[in-house]
Amino acid sequence: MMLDVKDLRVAYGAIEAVKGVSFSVEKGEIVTLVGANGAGKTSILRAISGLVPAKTGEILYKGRNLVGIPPHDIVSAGITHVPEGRLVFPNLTVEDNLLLGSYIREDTAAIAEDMERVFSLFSRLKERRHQEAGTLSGGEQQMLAVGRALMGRGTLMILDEPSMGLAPILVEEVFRTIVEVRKSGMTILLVEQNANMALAIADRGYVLETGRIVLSGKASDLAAMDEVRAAYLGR
Amino acid sequence: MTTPQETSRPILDVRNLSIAFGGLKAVTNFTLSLPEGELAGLIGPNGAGKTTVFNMLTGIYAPTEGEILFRGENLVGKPTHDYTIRGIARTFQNIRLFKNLSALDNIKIARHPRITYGLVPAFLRSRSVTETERQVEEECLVLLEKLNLLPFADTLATNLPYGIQRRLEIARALATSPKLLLLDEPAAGMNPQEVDTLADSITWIRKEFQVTILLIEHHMQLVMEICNRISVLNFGVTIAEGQSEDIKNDPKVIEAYLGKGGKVA
Amino acid sequence: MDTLRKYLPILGLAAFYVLVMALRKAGVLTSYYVQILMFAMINCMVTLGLNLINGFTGQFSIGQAGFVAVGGYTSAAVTTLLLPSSVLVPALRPLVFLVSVFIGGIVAGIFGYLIGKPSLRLKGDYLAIVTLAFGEIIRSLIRLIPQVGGPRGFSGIPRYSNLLWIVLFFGGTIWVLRNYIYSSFGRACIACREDELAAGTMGVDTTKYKVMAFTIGSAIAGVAGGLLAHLLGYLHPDQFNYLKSIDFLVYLYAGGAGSMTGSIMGATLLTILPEMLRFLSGWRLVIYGIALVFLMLFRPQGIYGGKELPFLIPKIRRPEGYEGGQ
Amino acid sequence: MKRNLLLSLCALLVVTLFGGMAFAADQIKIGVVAPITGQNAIGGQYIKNGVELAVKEFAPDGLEVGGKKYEVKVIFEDNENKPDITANAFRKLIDQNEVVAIVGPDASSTSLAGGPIAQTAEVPVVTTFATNPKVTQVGDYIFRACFIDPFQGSVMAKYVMENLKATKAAILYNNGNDFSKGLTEFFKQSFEAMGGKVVALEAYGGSDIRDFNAQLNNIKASDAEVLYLPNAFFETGLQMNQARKAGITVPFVGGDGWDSPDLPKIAAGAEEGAAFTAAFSHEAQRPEVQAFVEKYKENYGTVPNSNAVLSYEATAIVLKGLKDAGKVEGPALRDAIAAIDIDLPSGKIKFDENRNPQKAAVIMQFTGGNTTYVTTINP
Amino acid sequence: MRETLQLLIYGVQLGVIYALIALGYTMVYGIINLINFAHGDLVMIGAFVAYFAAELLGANFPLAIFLAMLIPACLSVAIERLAYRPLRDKPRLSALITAIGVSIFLENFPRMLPFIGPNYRPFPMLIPFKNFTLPTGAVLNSIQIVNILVSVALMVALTYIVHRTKVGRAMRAVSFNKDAASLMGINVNRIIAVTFFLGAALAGAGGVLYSMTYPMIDVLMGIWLGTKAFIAAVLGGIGSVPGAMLGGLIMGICEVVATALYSELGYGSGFVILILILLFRPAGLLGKVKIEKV
Repeated sequence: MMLDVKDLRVAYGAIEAVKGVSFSVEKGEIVTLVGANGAGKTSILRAISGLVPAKTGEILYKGRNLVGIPPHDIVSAGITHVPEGRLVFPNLTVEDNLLLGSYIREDTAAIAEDMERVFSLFSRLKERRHQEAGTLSGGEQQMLAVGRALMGRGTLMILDEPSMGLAPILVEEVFRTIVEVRKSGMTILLVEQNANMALAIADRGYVLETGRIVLSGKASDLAAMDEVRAAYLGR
Repeated sequence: MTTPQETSRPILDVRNLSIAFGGLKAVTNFTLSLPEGELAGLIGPNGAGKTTVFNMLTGIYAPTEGEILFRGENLVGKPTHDYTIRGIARTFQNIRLFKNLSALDNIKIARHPRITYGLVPAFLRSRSVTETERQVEEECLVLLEKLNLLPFADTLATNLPYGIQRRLEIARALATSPKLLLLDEPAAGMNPQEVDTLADSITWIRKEFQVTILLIEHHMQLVMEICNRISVLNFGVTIAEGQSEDIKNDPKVIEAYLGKGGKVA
Repeated sequence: MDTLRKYLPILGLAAFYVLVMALRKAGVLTSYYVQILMFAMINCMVTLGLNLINGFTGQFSIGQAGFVAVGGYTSAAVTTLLLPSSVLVPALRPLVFLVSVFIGGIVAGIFGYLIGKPSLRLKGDYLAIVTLAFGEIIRSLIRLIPQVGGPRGFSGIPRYSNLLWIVLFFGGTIWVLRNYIYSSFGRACIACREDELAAGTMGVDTTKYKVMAFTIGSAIAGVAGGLLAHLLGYLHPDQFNYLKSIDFLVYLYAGGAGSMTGSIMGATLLTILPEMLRFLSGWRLVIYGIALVFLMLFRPQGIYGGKELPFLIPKIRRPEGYEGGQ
Repeated sequence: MKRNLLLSLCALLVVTLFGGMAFAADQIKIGVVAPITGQNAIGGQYIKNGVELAVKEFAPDGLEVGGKKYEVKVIFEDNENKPDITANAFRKLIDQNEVVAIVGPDASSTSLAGGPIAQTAEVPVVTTFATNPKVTQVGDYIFRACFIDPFQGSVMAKYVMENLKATKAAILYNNGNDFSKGLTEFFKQSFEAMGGKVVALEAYGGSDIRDFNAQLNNIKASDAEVLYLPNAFFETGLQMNQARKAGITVPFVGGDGWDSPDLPKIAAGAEEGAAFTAAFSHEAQRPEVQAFVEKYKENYGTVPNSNAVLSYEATAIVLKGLKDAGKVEGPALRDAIAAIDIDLPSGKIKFDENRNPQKAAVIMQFTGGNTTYVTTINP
Repeated sequence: MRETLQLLIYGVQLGVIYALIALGYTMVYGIINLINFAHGDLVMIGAFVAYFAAELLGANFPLAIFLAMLIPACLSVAIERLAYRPLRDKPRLSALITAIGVSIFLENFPRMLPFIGPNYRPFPMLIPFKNFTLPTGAVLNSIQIVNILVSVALMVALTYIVHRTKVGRAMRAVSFNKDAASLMGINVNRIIAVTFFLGAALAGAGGVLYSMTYPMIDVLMGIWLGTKAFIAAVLGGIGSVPGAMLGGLIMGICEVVATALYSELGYGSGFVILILILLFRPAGLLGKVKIEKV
C-alpha cells in the first residue's frame, strides 16, 4: 500500500471541512477523488502534504504516519503535490521553476537529465524555458506545475484540479500527460471536478460530498452511475 | 403576489460588457437583460468569468467596454457604494462577512446608507440617534428572524457554522434593501438537504423581498430547479442562453462541464 | 436605573477626579504623580485618536506626533501670540484656553484631512511611511517659523492646563469616540477595516470614512497637543519627531488595537512604566525594550485587544422576544 | 503570570511612593537633571563628573549651613534630552525628593520645559549649558552657569575681524538646534555690524545628519575666508573632516560646543589651528584653574571640558549659595545665589539682573590634537 | 558642470550606502511582510564590530568588513528566531512592536556596556585617504572609490545569489507563496533565516562603509540612517531588490542636490520625493500593485 488514509478529519476553526475520510492508493494506480466545490477534496490533499494539520486520523505513507511532519519533509519522503491553481512561481523563469521542483535533490547531472525529460514531455516549455512563468498561458502553467512535480522524483504525485480554468482542448492534453506520467511508474492521486475525464483515466475513484465519501469503486463503474452525474448536472 | 411579466421593463440591461486584465480578455461582450422580478442563473465552468461579471455589475472592476443600465441609468464608472445605494446587492463566492463582528452588526452595516442622522448628533449621541439606533436594531433583528438567524444575532460571524455564514451573507445583502440581488455560488459547500432548503429560501426571498435575483451556481440541480432562465458562460463568452431544459441538453454546455468524456483513455 | 447607567461614566470620572484631589491633599499623591497622570491621560487621548485610524478603520498611520505638534503649536499660538494672558482679565483666560484647544484640534483635523485625502489611496505600509514623512515635514516646517520659536522652541506658553481640564477633555474624548464608534459612522469605519471591498458593496463610501477617521483621529491628537502645550508651557519641534509617533504606535498595539480600553491601558501603563523604572537609571530603556518584546510574545493581540469594558459600549434596549443571549 | 506581573508593578509603585520619605531630615538634597540616555547621553557623563567633583570639593564631609551640619545628597535624574521627560524629572525631584535646588539640565529646550515647574515651586535652578536668553526669563529662580548666545557670537565675530583679519565668512549651522541657531544669528549680526559679510549661510537639519558635502560644496564655491561652525563637537569634527577632504582650506572657528577632547579624534587632524570661544581654558595659568584641572584629571583621567566645568561651577554656586543663605530653603537660596560672588575656574562669577553670569570668554585653539589658550575677551 | 559632477559623486556615495541598507529591509519585507525596525541598529552593530576589529586586530579593511557582516548577520538570525518567528501567524503588527522593542534594546544595551558607552567614537581609517582630481575638476577620493566598488560588488553578489543560486530561488519562491514553496521541499523557516542573515550582512557592510565616509560612530547612529534606508526601500517598491538599489541611489542623489539648492529644507527632501513618487506610483518605482481577488 502506497498511501492509506484512515478516518481523516480536518477543521478550520469551528468548521469541519473533512469529516472522517478513509481511502487508499496502491502503488502504480491512478486514484481520483471527485466531488463538487467545497466537498473537502482540497483539504484532504493539503492534509496529506502537511499544509494543514489533521485534526484526527492517520495518513500512512509507505507505512509511515505523516501527521505532524512539516511539508518539506513530506516532499523529501517522496510525495509531490501539484496544488490547486497551480501556484507556479510567476517571477521565476520556467527553468528556475523546474529547478525548484528538484530542490531536495543534490545530483546535478541527473537533474539536468530530468529537465530534458520534462522538456521532451512538454515541448512548449522548452521553447519558453527562459520566460517568466507568469507570462505563460493557463495550460502551459499547468504543464509547468506537473513538470515541476516530476523534477522531485517522488513516488506519489497528488494533483489538485489540474483542469481548472483550462479550455477543453487543453484539458485533454493535461489528462493525456497524466496518463503519460503514470506510465513512467508514478502513482497518482487526482482530485477533479471534471468527473468524466477523471474517471476515464483513473483505476479507482471516490465520490465526496460535504466532507464525506459517499461512493467508491472502480472508476469505470462509477462513470456509469447516475449518482455521479447527478452530483454535477442535477437529475 | 407579483409574477414576473415577460413584457415588464428590464431592471437590468447589460450591453456588450467586456473586460481585459493586462491584455487577457476575461469577459467579452457579455449581454444580459433581466426583467423585474426574474430569477436568472449564470452558469459556467470554473474560471469562465462569472464572478468577473458580478464584479463589474457591482462596480468593483471597471469594464473596458460596455454599459450597465440599471433601472434605465448607466452605472459604469460609478464607485461601488453607488451601485449598492441604487439597489444592487451581492454575496461573495468565498464569503466575505465582517468576521470579527456579530451577525447583528453585519446586518447593521448593510443598513448604513439608509441611516440619515448627522455627524454631530452621532458624536453627542443625541436622542434622535438613540431612537434611530433602536429602530435599526429592531429592523435588523426582524430581518434576522425572518431568515431564521435570530439565535445567532450576537455571535461573531467567524464563529458561525458555514451554512449559517452563507445565509447571513444573504441576509446582509438583503439588508441593503436591494432591487437586484446577485448571489455568487450560494450552495457551495452545502449538502443535498441544505441545497434543497436553499432552493426554497431563494424562491421565498424573491417573493418576500420583491427582488430580482441573478445567481451564479455550480450546483446545476439547484439552478435547473429554480431559475426561469439561464445564461452559460465559458471563457468569458456567452455560449448559451435560455430555459433550463434547453440548457441541459445543449451539447456545448455538456462539453464545457464534463469535457469530452471517455475520449482520452 | 437606566438614567443611572447613563450617567455612571460621568459619575465615575467625577469620582476619579475627587479621589485624586483628595489623595493629593492628604499628601499620598504628590504633584509628581499627578503630573504623570496628566501626561498619561494626554497620551491616552492621542492613542485613542490613533486607534480610530489604525484600530477601528484599519489604516496604518504612524505620523501621529505631527498632528499633536500642529494642535499644540496652533493652540499655543492663540494663547501666547494672539491673546496673551497679559491682555486678558483672569476670568476670560479659561475661555480663551478652551477655545484655543478646540482651534488646535480643528486645525490638526484640517491637516489630517488634507494629508489623508490624497494619501489614503495608498495601502498598508505605503500609507504608513507617507504619514511618517508628513509628520517629519510638519516638524521641519515648524522649525522655520520664527514666531513660534523655530528650533529654539516655543516658550512662555501660559500653563493653563490642570488636572480638571485634562480629566474633562479625556472624559469628553472617550465619550465622543464611543458615541462615534457605536454609530452608523463608526460601523462604516469598522467595515472598512474588516473588509474594504465588502464594505463598498454594503453601500459604505470607503474613501469617505477612511478620510473621516483620519481627520477625527488627527483632531483628537490636536486637542491633546493643545493640552500638552499648556501643561508644559513649552514646545520644541524635536519633541514631535517620528520616534514620538512610534511611541504612540507602541501604546496602541501594546494595549490592543480596536479597543478603547486597550488604548487607555496601553498608554497609561507605558507612560508610567519608564517613570517607575527611574531607579534603574540608564538601564530602564533596556528593560523597556525587553518588556515590549515579552508583552507581544505572550499577548500578541495586546493587553486588551478586541475586548471592551462594558461601560464603553452603549446599550440599546431590544424589543420583547428579541433578547438574544450570548 | 498576569497577576504576578500586576502585583510586582503595584509593589514597585508603593516603593517609589514611600521611598522618598524615608530620608533623614539633616540632609541637603540637590537634584541634577541630565541626559543619561538618548542622543546627548555623553553630555550626561561629563555633568555627573563635574557635579561629583564640586561636592567633593565644596562639601567634602557635609555642608555647614546656619551652624548646622548637613549631609549633601545628589540625586541624578535622566531627562532623555526631551522636554516632557524633563518636566517629569523636575516634578519628581521637587515633589518626591524635596530637593532644595536643581543643577541642569544642559540644553535650553529642556531647561525651558523644567524651569516653570521649579519657578512655581520656588526651587532655584542653575542650568549648566542653556545658552538661550529666554531660559532665565522664565523667572527669578532660574540661573545659568554659562554665558548666553549673543555674547559668544559677538566675541567670535570680533576675533575673526580683528585677529584673523577676515571680512567674508561662511556659516554651516544646525537649524534644528537652538544653540547653533542662536550663535549663528548673533555672530552674523555682530560680524555684519562690524562691516563683515556672511557670504555663505548653509544649514542642516539635526544632529543625526552626517553628510555635509552638499553644503560644503557651496561653501567651497563661495569666496569665504573663514568658516564658522557653531555646532556640537561631534558634528563639528565630521564637518572639519569633510571640509578638508573636499578641499576647503580656510580656517575654522566655532563656539563652546567644540570643547571636548573627542573633537580632534573625530576631525582626525582637520581641526589644526581652529579657534573657538569657551568659558574656560584648562591651560590658563590661574591657580583656580590649575587646581581644578589637576583634580579632575586625578579623578577621571581626562582634562575637563566645558560641560564638566559648567556643571562643576553650577554645583559650586548652589553649595556656596546655601552657605551664604544660612538656611535650607528656596527663597533664601535664590537671594543668596543672586548676590553670589565666587572665584571659580572660569573666573569671578557674579549674576546680572537677568541671572546671567558675568564672565569672560576665552579664545582657544587646537594645536597638535590639544587645545591651547589664545586670549581672553572680557564682556 | 564641475559642481554637478561633484554633487553627483557625493550623491552616489551616500546613495549606495542607503541602497545596501535598504536591501535588508526589502528582503525581510518581501519574505515575511515585516518592517524590521531593528535593521538600522544592525548597521550600528556592524560599525562597532569593525571599530573593535580595527582596535584589536589592526586596520585591516577586508577583515573588518568581513566580521562586520558576519556578526550582525548571526545576531539578526537569533533575533528572528527569538522575537519574530513565534509571532509569524499572529496579528501582523505584533511582530512590528517586538521589532521596535528589539530596536530599543539594541540601542540602549550597548550604551550600558562600559567598553561601548554613549560616547561618539572616531572611526579608524581602514584605507589610506587620497584625493584624485578628475579632468572636469571634480574631486574623487579613495574612500568614495572603495565605497562605491564594495557596494556595487555586494549588490552584484546579492543579485547573483537571489537569481542564480538554489537558495536564491528558494527565497524568491518563499516570498511568492510559503505553501507553494514548502511543496517544493523548501524548509521555509531556514530560508527566512537565510534572508535575515543576508540582509543583516549587507547592513553591517553598510555600517562600515558609512563610518569610513563619516568617521564617527555611536550607539544611536542606526536610527536615522535606518529610517532613510527604509524610505529608500519604499521608494523603490518595498519587496523589490532592484527597487531598493534604485531607491537608495535616488534618495542619496536627491538629498545631496536638494541640500545644495536649499539647505534649510534639504534633509526633508527625501520625504517630499517619497510622497510625490508614491502619489503617482502607489507601490513605489518598481513595486507591483496587487489586484485584489474577489
